[in-house]
Amino acid sequence: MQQSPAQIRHAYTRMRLIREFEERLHVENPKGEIAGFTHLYAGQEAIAVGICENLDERDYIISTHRGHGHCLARGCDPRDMMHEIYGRADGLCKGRGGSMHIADLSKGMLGANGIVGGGQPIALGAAIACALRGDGSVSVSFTGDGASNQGTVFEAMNMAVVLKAPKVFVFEDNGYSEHTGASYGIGGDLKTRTEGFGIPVWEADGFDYFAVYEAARDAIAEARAGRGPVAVLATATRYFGHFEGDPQNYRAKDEVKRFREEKDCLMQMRRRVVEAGIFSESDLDAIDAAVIEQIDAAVASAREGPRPGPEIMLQDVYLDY
Amino acid sequence: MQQSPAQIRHAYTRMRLIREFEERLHVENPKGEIAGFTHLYAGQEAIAVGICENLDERDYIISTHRGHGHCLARGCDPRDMMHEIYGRADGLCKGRGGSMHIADLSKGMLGANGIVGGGQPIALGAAIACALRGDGSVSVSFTGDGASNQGTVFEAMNMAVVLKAPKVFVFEDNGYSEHTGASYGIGGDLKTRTEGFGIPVWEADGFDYFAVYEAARDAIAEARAGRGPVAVLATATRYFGHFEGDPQNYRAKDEVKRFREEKDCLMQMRRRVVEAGIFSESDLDAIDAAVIEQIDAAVASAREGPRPGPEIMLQDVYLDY
Amino acid sequence: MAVMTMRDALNDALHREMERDERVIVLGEDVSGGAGGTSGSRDAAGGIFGVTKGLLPRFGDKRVIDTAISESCIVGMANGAALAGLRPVAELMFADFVGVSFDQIFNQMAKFRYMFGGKAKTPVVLRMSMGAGMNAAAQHSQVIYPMLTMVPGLKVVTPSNPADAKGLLTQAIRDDDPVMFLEHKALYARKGEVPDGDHLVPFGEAALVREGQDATVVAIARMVPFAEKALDKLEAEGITCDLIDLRTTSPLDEETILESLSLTGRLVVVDEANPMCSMASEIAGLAARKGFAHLRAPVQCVTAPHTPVPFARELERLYVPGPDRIEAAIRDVLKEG
Amino acid sequence: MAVMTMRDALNDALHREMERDERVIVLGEDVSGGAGGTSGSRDAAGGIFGVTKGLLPRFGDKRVIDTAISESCIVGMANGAALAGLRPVAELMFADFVGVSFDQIFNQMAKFRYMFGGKAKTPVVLRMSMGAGMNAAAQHSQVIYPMLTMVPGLKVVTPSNPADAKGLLTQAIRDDDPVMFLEHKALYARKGEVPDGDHLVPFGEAALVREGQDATVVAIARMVPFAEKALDKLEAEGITCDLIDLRTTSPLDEETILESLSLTGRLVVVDEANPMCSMASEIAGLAARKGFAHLRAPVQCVTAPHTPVPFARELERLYVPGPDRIEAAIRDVLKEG
Ligand SMILES: Cc1ncc(C[n+]2csc(CCOP(=O)(O)OP(=O)(O)O)c2C)c(N)n1
Ligand SMILES: Cc1ncc(C[n+]2csc(CCOP(=O)(O)OP(=O)(O)O)c2C)c(N)n1
Ligand SMILES: [Mg+2]
Ligand SMILES: [Mg+2]
Repeated sequence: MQQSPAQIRHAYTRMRLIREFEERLHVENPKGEIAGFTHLYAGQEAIAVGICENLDERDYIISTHRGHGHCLARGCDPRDMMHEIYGRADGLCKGRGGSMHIADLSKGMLGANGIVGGGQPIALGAAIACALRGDGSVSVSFTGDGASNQGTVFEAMNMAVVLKAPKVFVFEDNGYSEHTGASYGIGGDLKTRTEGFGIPVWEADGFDYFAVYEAARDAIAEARAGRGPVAVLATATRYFGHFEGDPQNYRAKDEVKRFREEKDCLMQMRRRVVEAGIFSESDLDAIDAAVIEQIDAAVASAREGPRPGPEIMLQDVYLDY
Repeated sequence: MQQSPAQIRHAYTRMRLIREFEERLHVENPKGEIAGFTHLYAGQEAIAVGICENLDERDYIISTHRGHGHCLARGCDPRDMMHEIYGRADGLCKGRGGSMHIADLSKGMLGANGIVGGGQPIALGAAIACALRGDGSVSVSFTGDGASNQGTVFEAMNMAVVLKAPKVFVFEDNGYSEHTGASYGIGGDLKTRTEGFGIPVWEADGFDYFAVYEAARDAIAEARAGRGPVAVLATATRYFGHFEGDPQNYRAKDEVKRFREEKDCLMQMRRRVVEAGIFSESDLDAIDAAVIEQIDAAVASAREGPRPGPEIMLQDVYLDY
Repeated sequence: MAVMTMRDALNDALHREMERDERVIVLGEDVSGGAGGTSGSRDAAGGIFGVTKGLLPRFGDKRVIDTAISESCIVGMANGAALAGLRPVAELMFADFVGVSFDQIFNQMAKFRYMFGGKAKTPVVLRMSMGAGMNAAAQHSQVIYPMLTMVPGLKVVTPSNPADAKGLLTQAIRDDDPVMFLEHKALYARKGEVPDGDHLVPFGEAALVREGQDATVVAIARMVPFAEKALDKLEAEGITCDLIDLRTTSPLDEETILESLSLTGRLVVVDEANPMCSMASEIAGLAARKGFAHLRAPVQCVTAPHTPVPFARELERLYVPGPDRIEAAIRDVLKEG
Repeated sequence: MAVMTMRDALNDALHREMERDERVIVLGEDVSGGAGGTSGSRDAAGGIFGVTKGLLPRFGDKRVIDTAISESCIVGMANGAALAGLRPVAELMFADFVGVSFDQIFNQMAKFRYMFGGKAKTPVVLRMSMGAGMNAAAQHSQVIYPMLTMVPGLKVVTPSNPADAKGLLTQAIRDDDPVMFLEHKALYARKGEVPDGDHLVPFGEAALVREGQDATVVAIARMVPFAEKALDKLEAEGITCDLIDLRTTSPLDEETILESLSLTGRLVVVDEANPMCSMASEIAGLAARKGFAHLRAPVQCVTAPHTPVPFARELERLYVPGPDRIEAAIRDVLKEG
């Protein structure tokens, strides 16, 4: 644990924020006020945060359909996100995007993406911009185990190597691609397959924030130094269904329960931080309480947020037409 | 050389047929009677023939934009092909397809394909049909070094492993992808990258018919036995430009000359067959002469072939509409 | 006749055709579901909308093939399997995913037969869910039939009710040409009477859903029940229209449209697509080319705006052409001429 | 003014804009060429049609980027580079290759700005060669502007001559929205006067190439010179027409078309696309919707048939709408009403 207490507090807070955001959406969703598909990130917090704690302003990330965690880890405003998920006119995307399309260009967050595999070539393009600026910045794409089989992801890996681009491929193996186990769809294994393209891979336990942070730190340092693309491969699980409403027939009944009890990333982080004497249980409880308050406020304001009207439907197709 | 004289004669004849077909097109092309893009296969004959000599009627192949060699190796009629290349109403595809779209379904030849990377998923579909029939048949796709970077090719490799399909990936590294060297566009190397998907790779010198034949024999036996997809990686060169008319500015002046003089597949095959006492020089000369006569006849008849009219333009969009 | 949902009618057609012809196979992401999962179930999904439910237990995993997320490969495999003698029914979960598989649709399956001199047969059915109605936002809500209809070599099917869904899917599977089969996701739960046993609806024959005097209304998929709603209201005032459900956009039943137009002289086209180069444009153009002699008023097109599909409930509702806009267009078409 | 080919006019615009704005980058297969080759040249191709010739020696390989054959990645990279502040000009050698990259066009670049609440800017130019004329057969000869025109968020440009090519490409590069730039391959060698220095042609303003009395002829890209040929012949007989070169199909200059139609009362649309959901359909539909009051005869659409593009010279010549068919359509439109 070479991180400062301030850094650790920051990371813990972000992870808790994601967790509470998602747990709360899981509670709110069945009430019928939230439209569309909602894919929750709970269980994988250590990955998004372990990666993003290594990034700074100049860097870019691009996310997936399961984007809340990446957005929050990158510093998007949870209130604005909540308004977006509720489809409000003052949401991060004016209610036009919803859960699957949250983006915040001002934070180098190039968007969640409803097309599996859509983001990787886009992130590579941002990496090219980083290389051209020559300021040591990097571009990160998040890719699920299922997404890793999409042709665009392979193309992006290949081209990143060809162009020696400062591109960070984060593979999140959460065991499932919708209703299908990760092991079914992947030919070879993620690590060997990635290395086959000439991309070095750092593996990390995706439940362990410090492991992800350190793997990412080392990997990203390579990319920043101009030594070409790198990959981080982290394994975890998702605590909820593929989308809210998924009956999860493909999953053993107690699977999630065991992960929650034995491996949960927040539980592990708390234990290690407290054992190391960096924070006390009550320090952390205070963070948790503040986060919960923040989420309460976000939900309350989102529920009352302004409904979008016809102007919002028609604007922003073009800058000028 | 475990092949019978009859087999060797067959293979040699096919290779010579491809060579003469292509050399002749190179001569005819500037005369202006042949329309469209023509991509010649000369130089790579040992690959197409080394693979196809291992196939039988039940099997499938799919080709690329550089398709003449694969078609002839698979037994398509050179006269019908020539008529097609000249755009005649009685060509293999009624003059609708041309050089880039020659297909002969009756021979399990699923078509040349103008879209780089288009064929590999299609060949995998045929492999599924093979598996369902359960008769030990296989489906072969030919893929250039350049094409190997197309997302569809990666997807097909991955899915072939997932489905344990009897699919044979033949990679032909001829050193160039249009005007760009093969080394530029490929991240990692073809062998490691393919193995990363869990596909075993047999390498062979693509100028050496026997080497390709034997690699393919062993690889295809695995696929026929139901042990999943395999790959054959063969290296050679193309003797002509990317397409007829290419000034080849990307290529050292004497590059082809050296390959022709030092490695030519027909030259090598002749030498080995004669040295082994299987055929005499004059036996082989006789084959060559017969092939040249066949090509002369094909060109002569193609030049006079019937021109297609409006009915041909309008037919065969659908079976029934 | 039994009353069932469109989902069940489609499922029934798939079961029947797989039973009838062992060359029929089904492939796509989660068409069964559960492979590699921890529950042991191999019919955990049956397609995300449940349309392929029960097929794997009945027909086995050689004929009901779960795939990785590789849509180009899914469609390409269907193409190759068809060339090799099978009759694949491939699934793209969402029609929007034609984006990642478009080459295999537009340059491959559509063109094989023509390019290959009439020797190839590519009896692929590509099923996909389309349309707005679930607030699935811009990348999961498009109706994409115009961009498929324009491609020579494809047939394009857009059922609006359970009976047609069964009859058209059966026809699609038995058809020897590539068929794009577009299932509107807001119609899966629509119920209706469905003929028992074999039921086929031929392609290129629009249905005259209602007969009337005052105008011709042409609609597609979900726009058909919406148009019916509008007509219910207008009929109370004595305004009656022919309502034509296209059922297939390619082949397009020009005769039925033109015949109706020759009687009414007025045309309203209702299309959930964006306006440019839409089916609405096509049919309005048809009227200008071949129906001009009968046309008594400007054609009215009711379409989505030239925008992506927005997410929020309020926005999606504004986006989709609904009964109110259809009603207004019919009133407009009656004003002039 | 200098007389030059369309190829050179495009090359000139690229040089000027890369010089002017260092955020402009160029990427695609063989946009320079020669990387990894044995000749040592790094400008061995300059694009397969030579349009990007000379850019790499001038601007270096950080701004002129050769890629592998991975079109989804090419377009995706352009999208990402644009989001990150660059102004990429990406090349698809052939417009037909939208097939393998369609998602990045249709679901990504076109929708970012809208989906992301107006915060994204995606100033990508996607250049591609289109059209028949080289006997390149079904997968290398399509004009694909209808399927791009229908997509909200895209602008679609179709120059017919060197001056417009320069002016429209300059505009495209300076434009903040994604632009599909379609270069007809049969026009690369077309010569014409081209303004020196900065030259911009705004989008959405069609050109009235000829003025006449008897009918309105609307044409796109290569169809413009073909229509001129037809008009040359008819003018000798005293038949004169307005000839409108659309220049951009999105935005579409409806005003110019409708104004001309209000004077002539007769409309012929010439479109190299297949007929269904084409620009011809769109404009015929426009006439039925908004030009009906002026329309005196059925609209005539001159398009390719509903078939893929055939290979043989005789067949391609039959496929492409040529001066003879345009002339016949103009004669037909004058017959009635
Ligand atoms: C191109 C495309 N294909 C399919 C889908 C449907 N889909 C959405 S998420 C998903 C599974 C993704 O699995 P993975 O990448 O492992 O991410 P996870 O859901 O586990 O976070 C699928 C198939 C899609 N959105 N886009
Ligand atoms: C999807 C697609 N992209 C690009 C092209 C243009 N193109 C045709 S052949 C070729 C190079 C192919 O190289 P390789 O696979 O090595 O085959 P070779 O030409 O060497 O036989 C390219 C880029 C194409 N036809 N299709
Ligand atoms: Mg997953
Ligand atoms: Mg090559």
